[in-house]
Amino acid sequence: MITLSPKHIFKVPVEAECISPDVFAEKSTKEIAMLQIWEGNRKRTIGDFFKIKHGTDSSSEEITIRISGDVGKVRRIGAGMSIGEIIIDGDIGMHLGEEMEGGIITVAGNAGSWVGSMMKNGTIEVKGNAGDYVGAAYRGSTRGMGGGTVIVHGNAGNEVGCFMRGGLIKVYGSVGEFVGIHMRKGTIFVQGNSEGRAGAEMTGGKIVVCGWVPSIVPTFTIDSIRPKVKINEETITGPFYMFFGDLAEDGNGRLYVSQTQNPHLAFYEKYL
Amino acid sequence: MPKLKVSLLTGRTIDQGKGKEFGKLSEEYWKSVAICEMDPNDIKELGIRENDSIKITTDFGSAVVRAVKSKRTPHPKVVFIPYGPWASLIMNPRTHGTGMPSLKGIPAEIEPAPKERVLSLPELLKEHYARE
Amino acid sequence: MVPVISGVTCPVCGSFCDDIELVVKNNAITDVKNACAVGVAKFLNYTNHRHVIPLIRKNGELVETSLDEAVRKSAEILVDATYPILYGWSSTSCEAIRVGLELAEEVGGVIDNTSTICHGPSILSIQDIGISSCTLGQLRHRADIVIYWGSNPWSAHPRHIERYTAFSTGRFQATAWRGYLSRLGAILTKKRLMRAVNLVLRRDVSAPPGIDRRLPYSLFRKGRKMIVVDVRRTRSAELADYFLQVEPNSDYELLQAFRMLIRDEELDVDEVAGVPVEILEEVADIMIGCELGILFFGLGLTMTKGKLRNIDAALSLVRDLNQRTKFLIMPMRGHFNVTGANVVFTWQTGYPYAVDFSQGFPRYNPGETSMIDILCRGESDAGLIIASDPVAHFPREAAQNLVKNPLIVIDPEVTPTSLMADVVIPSAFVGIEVEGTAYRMDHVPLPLKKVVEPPENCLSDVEILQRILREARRIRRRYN
Amino acid sequence: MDLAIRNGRIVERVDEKKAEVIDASGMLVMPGGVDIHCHIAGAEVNSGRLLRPEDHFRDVEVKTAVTRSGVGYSIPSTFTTGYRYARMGYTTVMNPSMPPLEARHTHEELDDTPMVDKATYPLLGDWWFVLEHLRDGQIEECAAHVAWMMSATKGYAIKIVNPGGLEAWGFGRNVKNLDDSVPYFNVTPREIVRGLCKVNKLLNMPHTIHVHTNNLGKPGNYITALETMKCVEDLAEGKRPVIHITHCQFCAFKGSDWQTMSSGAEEIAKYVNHHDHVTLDMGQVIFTDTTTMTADGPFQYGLYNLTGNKWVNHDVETETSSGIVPFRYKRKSAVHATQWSIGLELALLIKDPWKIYMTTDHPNGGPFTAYPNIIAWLMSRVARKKTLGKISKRARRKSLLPSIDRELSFYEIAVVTRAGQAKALNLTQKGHLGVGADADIAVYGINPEQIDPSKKYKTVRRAFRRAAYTIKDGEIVVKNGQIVKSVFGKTFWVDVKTSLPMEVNDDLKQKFREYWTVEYENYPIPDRFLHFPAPIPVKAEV
Repeated sequence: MITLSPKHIFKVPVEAECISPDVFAEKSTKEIAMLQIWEGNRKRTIGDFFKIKHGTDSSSEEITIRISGDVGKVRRIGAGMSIGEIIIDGDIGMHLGEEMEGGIITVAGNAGSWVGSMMKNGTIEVKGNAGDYVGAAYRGSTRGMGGGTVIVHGNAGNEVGCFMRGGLIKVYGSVGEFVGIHMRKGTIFVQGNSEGRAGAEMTGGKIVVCGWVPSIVPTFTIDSIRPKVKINEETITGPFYMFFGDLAEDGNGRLYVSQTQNPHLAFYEKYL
Repeated sequence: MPKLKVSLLTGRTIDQGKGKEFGKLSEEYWKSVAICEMDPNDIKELGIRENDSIKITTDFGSAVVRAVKSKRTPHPKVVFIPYGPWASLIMNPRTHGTGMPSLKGIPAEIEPAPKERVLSLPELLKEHYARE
Repeated sequence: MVPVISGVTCPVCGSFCDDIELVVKNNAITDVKNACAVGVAKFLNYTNHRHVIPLIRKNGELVETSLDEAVRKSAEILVDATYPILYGWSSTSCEAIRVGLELAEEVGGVIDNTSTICHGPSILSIQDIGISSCTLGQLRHRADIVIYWGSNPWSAHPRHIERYTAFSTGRFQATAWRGYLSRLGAILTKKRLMRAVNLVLRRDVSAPPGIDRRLPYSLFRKGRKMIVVDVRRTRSAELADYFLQVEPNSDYELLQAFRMLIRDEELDVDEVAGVPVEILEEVADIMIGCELGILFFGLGLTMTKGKLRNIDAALSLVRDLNQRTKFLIMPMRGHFNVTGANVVFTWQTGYPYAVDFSQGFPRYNPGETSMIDILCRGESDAGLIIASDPVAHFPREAAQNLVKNPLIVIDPEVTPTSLMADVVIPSAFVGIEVEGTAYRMDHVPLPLKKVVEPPENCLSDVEILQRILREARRIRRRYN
Repeated sequence: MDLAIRNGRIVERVDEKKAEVIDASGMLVMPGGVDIHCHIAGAEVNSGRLLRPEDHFRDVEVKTAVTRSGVGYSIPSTFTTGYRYARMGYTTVMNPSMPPLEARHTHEELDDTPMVDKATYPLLGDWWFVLEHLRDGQIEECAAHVAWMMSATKGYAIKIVNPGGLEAWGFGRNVKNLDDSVPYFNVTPREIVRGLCKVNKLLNMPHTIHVHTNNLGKPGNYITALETMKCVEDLAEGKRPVIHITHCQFCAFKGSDWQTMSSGAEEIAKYVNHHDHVTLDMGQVIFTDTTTMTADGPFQYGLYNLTGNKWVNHDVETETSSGIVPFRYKRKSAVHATQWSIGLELALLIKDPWKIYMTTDHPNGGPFTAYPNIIAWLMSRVARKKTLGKISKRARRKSLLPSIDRELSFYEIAVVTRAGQAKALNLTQKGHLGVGADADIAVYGINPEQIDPSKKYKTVRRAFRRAAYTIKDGEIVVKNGQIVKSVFGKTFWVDVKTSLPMEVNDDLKQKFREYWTVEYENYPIPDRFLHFPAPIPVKAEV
């Protein structure tokens, strides 16, 4: 267990993709302290910014990094990590676990935007809220999250799972607009409400919204009413309206929306 | 005091464009941007006359501007304020990861403000942006 | 015989008209021909409210100073900052933008242009979908359907319709001006009648605020037609053959619905964005039936709910329409050189705006590296603003964080931003007092002319930026 | 043997005591590389950059004391482009498609492209003036206008892309073959190619017409390519070429559809081996993710329909069009692998290296940074065999490569990468190391006497990736693959003097107003607009 505690509050963005079990593995406290990070346009070291406590018994296999304190401005932590675990006690900045390939990240507080963007495998769990573009692709790319799991216990922002290609995103709170936009494959589960346009331009995959939605994008067509829906092993009981779409994209994605929470969608039943 | 729930739009107008070219401190500029174009019926509903001061409030702030009749109606419950320091006070700064704040279709509330005066530009800057 | 300077480009809006004629008498513009109201105002009044001596803030007050002092101070501010922002660039020449990018790279700053709050979202969705576009002349020659969606050219680009689209004449298409005149006549007589009736009856019998959605016959004849889609009846809407009024914040649904309809698919709903589906079907048929169609879109799409995804849908709609006919789409760019700013940014850094040089190479991620976000998060610690007025146009929260930090303003005019600055360097008016290059909204590069001499020791943006760059290099060399 | 350099030129001798001496013994010394066809600047390239942040965000160039920062992969930013060419020992690059109306843009970018000399070809094959003059058989008038256009756009050669097809694309149509009439203009692609070929000769242009044929990228199009070459056969005099067929690989497809698609390289090579009036460049395909961009609007739209990738289209009034589609060439795709094979087959089956030059039609076949790989394939059967082993079975079965033993020598490589291209462009001071030549020199860290490129192709490839030295105008700009000095190359343009120049009167100005949306006086680029202009004066026959 290696513990990092920030020495002071950051104003400008700090880029610290080197904070990752893969990099820390088999490094001494001194070596870790020398690792380079960016504060705005200044080159710094982890030692400049963090107190490092190096617990014993850290073999490269189950190496764990704990960050205690406010790192809300620190970006790209755990980027590309493939092993071990990162535990963050407070809030965390953008691009957490970007292109992650394995391991576990847990955040006690809130996470910034682009959590697990382009991730391939592993698990990210955020106890608080997440920003926009959870599990999204980089600008112009169609390669969003391809595998692994992101769990958000609070709310998530806009475009959750943008260009998603696989894996699972679970949001126990509510989500913003365009959840699952351009989604190709994979599963998004939303316990709370959606601000609308769920599944817009999706061509495949599955989106489940247990709460309220303002409306369904007109390019979706109703298929049936389902008593329950399976998410991996877990079964969620409905009933749900099941829509197919996005027909504007020749898509056959499946959008499940709670029937009981959305009486204003009852008019769709006449097409069944 | 009557209140009106409206959808706020901001944008360019030819007067604002011209006013700008007379200088931001000019009377023309103030006249062209410290205003709120409303549907005449909405103005009636507020029980005020054209050019009276109104206070418009969003989740992000409030501003006092002149109410003027929109020439191209109907657009009930939709009001328009040209780009400028006054509109900026009540815009939605959230970009949702796009870099673009929301400057159109913002839910807002309008009420008559007979007691309040529309600020001049220097006054506005002093009140909202002056550094201590 | 007074000298008339012809073929002058107008440094105001994205239409970038280049047929302006100016009469210049002893170094002053006395008459303007061919320009729109805004252009005339620009050429005749650009000297108003102008300050030509550099200013620097000393214990709270802006006081006059020397250019060298102002340049030195600016360089110091930028070099000392850990996350400086350099913003504006859309109302200056490409030559200046090239130097600006070099400066941003030198001081490891974030450089962004005003497209970040106009067509930034358009660019983001172009990067997802692509865009089927053209130069404006192509439309003057060929377009028989002209759609303005969420844009109001009459106010924002006053000569756009007359020069490039509905009221212009090209090789294969004639102007729709006559049709408009007859329509206008009808409207006026209707209004007069109403007024008379109201006077007689002493009460208002004008139509209640409802919307007549029937498609006029003119839409079905051959030749040019103009359609305006907007949330309110703009001046442009009155010029149009057909005005399609939509509920605020529902453009996305409408565009997606059109994508279905042009592929002859059925909708499960009876009305979209407050418009009955039958109407939409008719409009869709008109789109498919055209020889060449063009969809111009403005901030009415980029700034409303949905933002980039509204454009996403618009671009996809036009792309899909090319399966049935020829259709093109173009954003209505605001400032005369905002397109140029995107172009120069892109060839030097690979990215059109919101470029972060803090690590010595360009990085790009709007939402993270874009002005409004950086300011709202309070992350920058210094700023340089050129040819732009964020204090007047940024949301309050962002502007407040901007003026908290050391602020440099390079601008020919006194603006709310310059009043708040720590260093103000007055520059010469590009396109009037200095020449250069700028890009029209359709990426056609045109020369900016110099027609009068700038005031004494009022330098061009290029020279000012070069001086700051040189000074910054000197200071950095001293540091290491 | 020693090379003496003074004032940026190669001279008889210099005073060795005073001179800086580079010991290149045991190294391969060549003239600086010359690229005849490579999209590096202008409207279309830049839209490609804008379209693809995902293409460059992983491949970056960090700012150094002497270089600017930038991004790379398939459409590098301008500075990066210059540096990466210089690192490979290239010193001259030709940008092949410039919409005349947007010429300013191209030249602004070329001015920001360091390290290399450059030039650019205006697109004239679908310009209304040309179409109308050729329809009315007015070759002289056409020549006068083309001459004006060369100086107005600071251009170097006449570029023709899908003649007639681009005008038709204005209304979403295309032309099918050389004798298909262009809608509304009643002129055929054949007349356009022949007409501009005559114009090119009348104007004594240094380069031939530079042609991207009709039906590009369609199965069976090798017929169109052959017809295009044939249609100007009678205009040839002696051994001087009169037409350049560019990125020939893309127009050497046999077959009736993508299933039956195969190589037409043999037929094309046979024709070229028996005729001297034509030169070609390869347009070699590399197995990678790249960005296709041509002025051929209809072709690009077809590519969009094929791939479903994002698509950019940009039509330019009265002149041309263009399109962009990201594209990935896959080894396992029979079509892509066949394309890869065709490029190499052409280069190997055409006997005379002075007739075919090495290009990837960057970025269409792949980025120019892959040139060293192509050199390896051309020089080594082993290298070709190795790649053949990895490609689609169907393509391997059809490929002619196994039957070809030819391996290019270092001399022949020097021809297809520099000397031949310089000759085709008539850049007399480039592509050789004779006295009077520009001191643009590439030194590679391999010994041509000792190495066997057929076996040691990997070593060769490495050497060509990172020049030991690149010398530009007599200055060392690259050392061991590192940029040590940043220089700005010249921009060549052809200044044609005609006895009856285009008459500029009010009628013409009015015609400008009718044809374009810009005023006549804002169209031409003034000489001072270019940072380092190098006009080449030419006396025309008319």
